[in-house]
This record gives sequence, structure tokens and C-alpha cells, in this order.
Amino acid sequence: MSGATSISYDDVVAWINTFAATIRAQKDYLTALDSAIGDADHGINMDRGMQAAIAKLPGLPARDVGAAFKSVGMTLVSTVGGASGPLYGTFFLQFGTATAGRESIGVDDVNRALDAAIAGIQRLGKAEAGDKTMLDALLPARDALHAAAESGASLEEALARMAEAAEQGMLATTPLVARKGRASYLGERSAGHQDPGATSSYLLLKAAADTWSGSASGEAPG
Amino acid sequence: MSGATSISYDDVVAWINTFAATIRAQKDYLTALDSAIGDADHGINMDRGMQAAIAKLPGLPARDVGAAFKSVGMTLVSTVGGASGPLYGTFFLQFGTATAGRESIGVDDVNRALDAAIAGIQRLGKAEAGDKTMLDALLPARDALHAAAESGASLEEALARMAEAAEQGMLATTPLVARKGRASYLGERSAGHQDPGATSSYLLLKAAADTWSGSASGEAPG
Amino acid sequence: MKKLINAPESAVDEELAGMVAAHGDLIRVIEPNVVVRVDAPRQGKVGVISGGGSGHEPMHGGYVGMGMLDAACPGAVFTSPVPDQMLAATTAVNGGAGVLHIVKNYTGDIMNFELAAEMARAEGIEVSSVVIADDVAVKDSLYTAGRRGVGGTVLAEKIVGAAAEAGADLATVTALCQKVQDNVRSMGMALTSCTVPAAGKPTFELGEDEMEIGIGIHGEPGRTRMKLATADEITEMLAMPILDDLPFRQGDSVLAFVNGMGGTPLMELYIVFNKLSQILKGRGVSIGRSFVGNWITSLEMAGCSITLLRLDDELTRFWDAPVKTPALRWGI
Amino acid sequence: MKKLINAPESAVDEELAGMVAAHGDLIRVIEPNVVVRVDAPRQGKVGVISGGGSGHEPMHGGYVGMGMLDAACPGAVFTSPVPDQMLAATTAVNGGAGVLHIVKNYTGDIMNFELAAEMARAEGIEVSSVVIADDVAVKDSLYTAGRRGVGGTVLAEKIVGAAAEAGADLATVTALCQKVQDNVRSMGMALTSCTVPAAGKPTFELGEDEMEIGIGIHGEPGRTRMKLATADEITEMLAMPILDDLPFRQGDSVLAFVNGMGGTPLMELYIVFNKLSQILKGRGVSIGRSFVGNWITSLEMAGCSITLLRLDDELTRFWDAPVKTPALRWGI
Ligand SMILES: Nc1ncnc2c1ncn2[C@@H]1O[C@H](COP(=O)(O)OP(=O)(O)O)[C@@H](O)[C@H]1O
Ligand SMILES: Nc1ncnc2c1ncn2[C@@H]1O[C@H](COP(=O)(O)OP(=O)(O)O)[C@@H](O)[C@H]1O
Ligand SMILES: [Mg+2]
Ligand SMILES: [Mg+2]
Ligand SMILES: [Mg+2]
Ligand SMILES: [Mg+2]
Repeated sequence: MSGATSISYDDVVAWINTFAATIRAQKDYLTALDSAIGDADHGINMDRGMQAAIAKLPGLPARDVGAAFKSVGMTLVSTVGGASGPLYGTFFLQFGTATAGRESIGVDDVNRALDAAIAGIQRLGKAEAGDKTMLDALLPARDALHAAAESGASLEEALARMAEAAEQGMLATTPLVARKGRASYLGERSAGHQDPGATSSYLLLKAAADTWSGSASGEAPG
Repeated sequence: MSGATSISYDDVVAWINTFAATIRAQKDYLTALDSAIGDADHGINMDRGMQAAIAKLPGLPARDVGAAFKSVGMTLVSTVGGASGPLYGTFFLQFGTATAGRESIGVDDVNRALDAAIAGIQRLGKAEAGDKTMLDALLPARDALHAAAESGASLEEALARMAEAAEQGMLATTPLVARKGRASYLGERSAGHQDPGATSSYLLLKAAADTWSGSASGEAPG
Repeated sequence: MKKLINAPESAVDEELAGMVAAHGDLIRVIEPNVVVRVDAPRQGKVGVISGGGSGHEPMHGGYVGMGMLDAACPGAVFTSPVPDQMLAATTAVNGGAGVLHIVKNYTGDIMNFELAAEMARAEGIEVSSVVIADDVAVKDSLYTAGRRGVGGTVLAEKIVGAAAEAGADLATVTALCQKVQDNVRSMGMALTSCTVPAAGKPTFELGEDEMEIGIGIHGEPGRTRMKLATADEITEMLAMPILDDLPFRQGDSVLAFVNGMGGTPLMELYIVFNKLSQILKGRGVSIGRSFVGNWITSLEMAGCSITLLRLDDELTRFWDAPVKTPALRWGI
Repeated sequence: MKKLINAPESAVDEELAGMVAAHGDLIRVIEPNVVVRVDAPRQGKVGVISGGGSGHEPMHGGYVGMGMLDAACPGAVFTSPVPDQMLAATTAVNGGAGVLHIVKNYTGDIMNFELAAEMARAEGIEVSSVVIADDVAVKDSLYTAGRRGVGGTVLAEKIVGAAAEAGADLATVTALCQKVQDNVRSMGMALTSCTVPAAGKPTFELGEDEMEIGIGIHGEPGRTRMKLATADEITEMLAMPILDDLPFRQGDSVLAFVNGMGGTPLMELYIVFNKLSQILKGRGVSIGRSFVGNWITSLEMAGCSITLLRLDDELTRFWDAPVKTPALRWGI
């Protein structure tokens, strides 16, 4: 979407659908990551939730971006359980609040929504950078998006930098010793494994970058 | 014991000790046989019983062959359990009754004792030839001993033929479908496996032949 | 072999010591390895004893106490106990009204209990025996040692124990036990083998996609090995031969007992129970009482068995009667 | 993966259907997957609810009934339930006297229960929560999510349930639950991993001669992997950190709870109990009450945990009080 500056309702739906498809494809991988330092359910949890979430999207009444995000958030809270349910639920609920009533959104909206989503996750889970959680993908991604927006990068470029930072953040969780979530019980043994939640968070932001690049406003890809 | 015609108290004790040592050496083998068509305890059961039996022998008051056999029989009944406990217990108790009060015994005594022992086993377990039990080693062995005695074979020769027949009987249990004991639950699947009880019975008679050949009356081998 | 034991030789002894440490208010252990109800013998009460190899816990030691067994004789793992144990048990619980031996139909158990009964009678104690043989997986009893005693044993011990507690005499208690035997049928299956501690390796090997149908409770292989099936299919395979055997008829009320072999999570037993309840409904058989859990096991074997007991008022009443044992307790 | 299931997706639903088929006199199941005591809500009685991932059976659903829980929320296997379940449970059991949430200390459970409590309060229901965090294997709570809630949860549910049954108000029930939490410590170990049905393979791999010490109840690996040891050594490794932590002192009376992780035979649990009783004796701690069995499990995992609760008259009285649930029953 070179040059595009706005993300339509359909783009948003496409993001959600792409993320759900990615989760389905990576379900076993995410669960395997969770086997190493958790309880072997992260892929299963996320897949259950995202399948339920996309099933509800076609039935939504208005082309309200915020309402779509809120529906996803509420569905995740109601179907995922575990740690990721409330956390990803909050992510989307906050995204929804930040974009309530909008038919399309721009990079600034994404910036503000991501800020709010991360703040919500931190309020709930009380984790910080370096605790080896999804925040280790989300926080650097937010910073990269902020920086890109400030430097006047295109939407496509900004999203690409965000996804790139999320990937780096995800990879950087490997050596960390977990201080939050189930992996923290392992102490030193949690080091040497990539965090499952950071991985799904990277996939989430990567799905946004992929879906919204090359899609002109109002055109859902694939 | 070329030419020897009599088996002393010490020979009897030597037989019991040899059998106990053989069982110990073959414990895992017997248990493995019992794994295939039973419940994986025959070697363990027999070893528990024979160790208890030989521990009692030195403490027996008189050099009474019958009393030694009875002690073994009672100890087996009291320590083995399962099917083999009462059956081998009966074997030795009957052996004891048939040789009560004797300081030494001859081939005729062994013949009669074996008859009584087998009768006792059949009274208790109600099995017949071909049921795939210890009787399939004991019955042909008894017949061979009878025939050898009638044909005037030496004690050594008679015992050798008895052990040889027991071995053949044991090997012949392999194709049989079990009709008694735990193996019978397997139906056709019991075919193709050698019976553990027939194997321990062969070892018992083989121990007699080995111990009593080459041992002169009153001299314990080894 | 991975087990929480110190040595195979001492496992049963230490287990019994642990049981006494945990349940000294209910049971004590006397030589040679007999679990006895703490207040036995009770004058004028029929004694009820049972026994069998260890490795089936909580059966039998866990069922000793008020309203169930007066004593239990645990043998070595999967090995019938010895007559000395049954004799000691019989003597310890004899309150002058005689003693019932509940015997599971295995060659070893039968012979050892028979020897013990003879010895006890020689000591002047009135003894009767009932043989439990409820496993429909064993066919053609002409060509086998006959049906094995499995899940029905637990139900018999509970029901008969209640009758003895209520003061029934030996003939009545014996007849009641026979009535349970006549109205109970079981069948079991395994997903995995178990490992006898002293043997150190699994009794049999099963492929990742295989199961054994028609197993007993001693880790012995079953009649058929087949491809793994769903819980619903397995429940059908176990329930149908049971239902057809007695046969259970439309209008019957049953005690439905889904048992785990030791290594099966309760979740799975309830999934089996769910299907069983549908099958029974389809046959017009109602579930009068339910019993779900690991009650007669084969060490850590994964698998299950189904037992159905046709109920009448008498059996139901004694099943419901108070019981207080280490493993089973209600009404008190 | 060998399990008695039809499909991983339907396992929990079918399990609950099976529970209702078996125990319809005690429990019912309402949407979305909440096990509710059949006579709830009871006017004027404080409601006590708990919940957590499935796979720990009989916890929690097996503990719903008279004298224990009013409702339980089973999540997917090893996954905390969702707030909708806790809200439905809270609403279903609210008899006007408020509802206590007994929450095990896991990030997911805490957050989901918090969301539910907020929603329930918004509906005008008084809700209090107590977090159970008794696992001494988790150290340095500054650098972790804090101690896990394990075996102490079962004891809390029983004791608090009895108090609520006896008519205690929400503040009293809440304080009692906190008192249990303050006086209970646990630690567990695994000989084998378990397999989450939907994952299809073991959560971790252990060598034939290895064990995990300090595991939780979700098949998560423990703090240390080490060479297999004897039951006595393992019991020491679990008991010592527990005894030192509170610390338990000479003269204390405890409820000693030896728990199986699902795939461990009772025989082995009693062997552990035997050693535990010796260790306690050596410390001058007496065993006031005993509890042995597979009460809080990790599917078919082999292993055990030890829980010690320091008793006083109040805790003992409520522990002894009648209870009638699918899994735990006495006194009635
Ligand atoms: N307090 C927390 N804050 C943020 N993320 C967290 C927190 N605790 C756990 N997580 C994330 O949740 C992921 C695990 O999710 P999941 O496996 O679905 O839940 P559970 O641990 O309950 O099984 C972890 O990999 C981690 O990224
Ligand atoms: N009725 C019987 N008569 C004779 N021998 C029998 C009978 N039943 C079983 N056996 C023998 O006992 C052996 C099994 O002994 P063992 O494994 O010690 O007892 P269990 O079957 O009780 O575990 C069988 O291999 C068989 O030879
Ligand atoms: Mg997880
Ligand atoms: Mg055997
Ligand atoms: Mg045996
Ligand atoms: Mg989880």
C-alpha cells in the first residue's frame, strides 16, 4: 500500500483474519514453545480464541473499527482463559476503545491504540520489559512505530519497522530468565527458550504489517 | 555316581540347594516367560520360596529325608503364594510323606514319591496332560523314570532319562493352547510360548539328576 | 522402571506400615501381613475377609473397616497371598459366628484359600467361601481356569460387609455374596502395560496405536490386541458383552461402575461413563447407583473396566449402608 | 498419545456430561461449563466457588456438593477458566450472603478471577477472594509469579466449605480461608510427564533414570532435574523444604496429605506416607489427620506431592465436618 495512509474497516478485519490463520498455522509451534517453559497450551489457547473471534466478525452490525476490535477482545476474554486470554483480550479491548466509532484509522491511531493496549496489559499483568513475556515483543515494537511515525516514515515503512522490532524483541527473549507468568517457576532453567507469548505477539504485529502493506484502503488482501 | 543306588540325606539337601541356586540364576528368565502368558512373577515367586526353604534346612533336627522335604513343602506353601506356591508346596509335602523317617532313599522311593507328588498336584489344580502346565514336564518325566527303573537302568541313567523327558515335555508346551492357570485367559494367544511352570519343573528334575549323578551316597557334591 | 519405592522386596511391607501410619484409627497390621479392622474380632459378628495380590490398591486393604471387610490379606504384587495369611486373618476376625472368604477366581487364590479354609476348619472355625468370577472377557470356561474375579469383587465386599455389619448370619452373608456374584458382570481393557516392581520391566509391550481388550487385573495381556479406538468405541466393546451375558434386560436397574486401572485420569473415566449411560439408556436399563474411580487397579496401568451389577432393594440398601474404611467412606 | 477420549476438543464437555450422569443427585452443569451444587443457591449461605484448568480431577468439579464447593469452573485442560464461567458460577450460587472465590496463584487464574469479581460486583454481588499459594518449590517471589497454589487448595476448599455450610458469614469464611493459606505448605515431584490431549505429546521428556523435583500441577517442568532416587530420599527432598518454610515446630499437629499426580499407584503413596510419618516423628510433629490419594492431579503424570497443614481445633473441626461430593464424602 505504498503511499496509503489509512486503514479501512476491511483492512482491520483482514488483519484479524490473517492473525487467526497464522495462529492456526503456528499452533503446534506455539504449543511446543510453551511445552519447554510452560504448560503446553499457548497455541491451543490462542487458536480456540481466534477461531471464536473471527466467527463473530461477519455478524457485526456497523463498519465500526472500534466495535470490531472490542468484539475480538471480548471473545478472547470469554474463550481463551489462562494468562493470554485476559492479556490479549485487553489488548483488543483497548484497541477498540482507542478507535471507537471510526470507519478507518491512520498510523497515529495505531500508535495511540498500541500505547493503550500495552498500558492495559501492564496494568493487568504487572510485567515489565525484560520479564520474558509478550511485552518484550510489544514494547520495542511500539517504540519503533513511534520513532517511525515521528521520522515521517510511510505507513507501510512504519509498520515494517514495528514488525521488525517485534521480531527482534521476540528473539531477544531467548536468553532471558522469566520473572512473570508460568515460566518464572523454572528460574534459571527458563533461559535458552523463546517466550511463547512474545512469539504470538510478534505474529500479531507481523500480520498487521503484512496485511496492511500492499492493501489499498478499503481493499482486503487475499 | 556310577553304581550308586542310594540317595543320602545330604544328597537330598544338595538337590534342594542346587534347585534354589538354579532358580536364582533363572529368576529373570522364568519371569520373562511368565510375562508372555501370565503375570510376570513366576521367577520372583519361586526364588522367594526357595530362598526361604534353604534357609530352614540347616536348622532341622534329625537327618530325616522326609522331614527335609516336608520343611521345604511347608515353606513354599507359606511364602510363595500364587498358583505355584500350593502346587510346589504339595509336590514337596507329598515327597516328604512318601519318604518319612528315612535316612536315605533309592530309585523306587523316588518313583513312588514322584507319583504321590504328581497326584497331589492334580488333586489340587485339576490339570491334565496337555493343559500347558508344570504337569507337562512332570508327567513324561515320571513315565520315563518308571520305564527306566523297570528296565533295570542304573540310578544315574534313570535320573538322566527322567530329566531328558522333562526337558522334552517342557519344550513341547510351546505350541500348546493353555487350558489351566492364568495363561488360559489368553486362549489361542497362549500358543507359541513355553510354560513357565513346566520350565521350573524341568529345572527341578534336572537339578536332581545333576546333583545325584556323581555324588556317592552320603557325599554332597559341590 | 520408575517407581516411588525403596526396594521391590520391601514395597508391600512399607506400604502396609504407611497405611497404619495414615489410618491407625481404622486398621492395624498383624503378622504375616494381614490388614485387620482395629476392633476385630467382634463377638457374634460374621467375619468377612478377602485377599489377593498387592498392586490392586485400594483393593483389598483399603476396604478394611466398619461396614466392609474385617481383614484383608495382601500378597506379593500380583501374587495370591499364602494360606498362613488367610488363616491368621480368619482367626483374627472370628467372633464365633463364622468367617466368609471372598475369593477371586484365580488358580492361585482358589488353592491358597482352600488350604487356609481347611486349616481354619481344623481349628474349629466355621468358614464359607464365595468365588467371584465376573469377567466376561474369559469365555469357554471348559477350556480355561474360568472367569476371573475383577470389579464385582469390590461391590461384593461392600454389600456383604454391610450385611455382616447389620448382624446377618454366615449362611445369609454367604448367600448374599453369591447373589452379588450371580448378578454382576465386568470387562476391562488396557492402553498401557504395568511394571511389576520386582520384574523391573513392563509385563507386555503395546505399540503407540494399540490397545488390549479383555485384560484382567494382573497386567496379563488380554484376548485381543487391536488398533486404538475412541472412548465411545471402547465403551461399546466393553459394555455390549456385559449386557448380553447376564443378560441385562429392559427395566433393570444397575449399579454402573466405571473403574480406572490406576494410571487413567478421572476425566477419561467420566467420558467412558457418559457413553455408558447412553448405551444403558438405549437398552432401557436405568442407573440406580454410580461408582467411578480407581477402585481395583493394576499398578499404574492405563485403561478401564466396566462393571454392571443388577440391583434390587436388598443390594441397594446394603450398598447405601454406612462404610468407613481407608478408601471408601460414607454415611459415617 | 493414548487416552480414553473421543476428541481433545470435546473431552471436557463429555467429562462434565459423564459427571452429571453419575452424580446427578449432587451436581448439575450450567452454561458455560460450570459445575453447580444441585441445591444452589441456598438463601443466606455464603457461596464458595473455585476453578482452574481441567486435568486436575477430582479437583475442582469433584468437590462440589454439601459441605464443600457450591460451584466449580473447569477450564480447558491446564488452562484457567474464563471470567464468564466464574461470573456464571458466582451468580448461580449467590444466596444473598456473598461469594468467596478460592483462587490458585497462577497468572491466568488471578487475572480471570479478578475480571469476574469486578463483573460480579458490578451486578451487586458481594465477592471476596483468597489466593492459595502454598508451593514452597517456588522461591524468590520477587522474581517469579509467586508461589503456585497446589495441594493446599483441596484442604482449603474442604475446610472453608464446611464453615460456609455451618452458616459462617463472608468475612469469617474469607478469614478462615486465609488462615488455611497461612498454615499450609506443599511441594511436588514427577517421575514422568503428562500429555495435554490437544497437544498430543508429553509436555516434557524425562530419561528412564531421571525425575523432576519441584513441579507444579500443569505438567510444567520443575526447578531441578535429577537422577532418580528412592522413595525415602524423595520424601526427604519434599518434606524438608516444607517443614523449614513455615516453619513447622515441635508440638505442632498437622494434617499430612500425600497426593498422587494421577498415574501413581496408591501403594507408592503409602510408602511415601510411611517415610513422611517417620520424618514428622523425628521433628516432634504429630499427625492429627491423614489424607492419602490422587486428589489434585496432573492428568496421568506419575509422581507425588506432600502437603502439610498446621491444625488447630477450628481447622480440625471443619475438616472432620460432613461432606458429600462426587469425590469426597464422609459423615453423611
Ligand atoms: N504477567 C504477564 N504479563 C504479560 N504477559 C504474560 C504475563 N504472564 C504470562 N504472560 C505471557 O503469557 C504467555 C503464556 O500464555 P498461555 O500459555 O496461553 O497461558 P498460561 O501460562 O496460563 O498457560 C507467556 O508466554 C507470556 O508471554
Ligand atoms: N491348575 C494348575 N495345575 C498345574 N499347574 C498349574 C496350574 N495352574 C497354573 N499352573 C502352573 O503355574 C505356573 C504359574 O505359576 P506362577 O506364575 O508362580 O503363579 P500365578 O499364575 O498365580 O502368577 C504356570 O506356568 C503353570 O505351569
Ligand atoms: Mg500455557
Ligand atoms: Mg505368574
Ligand atoms: Mg501371580
Ligand atoms: Mg495454561
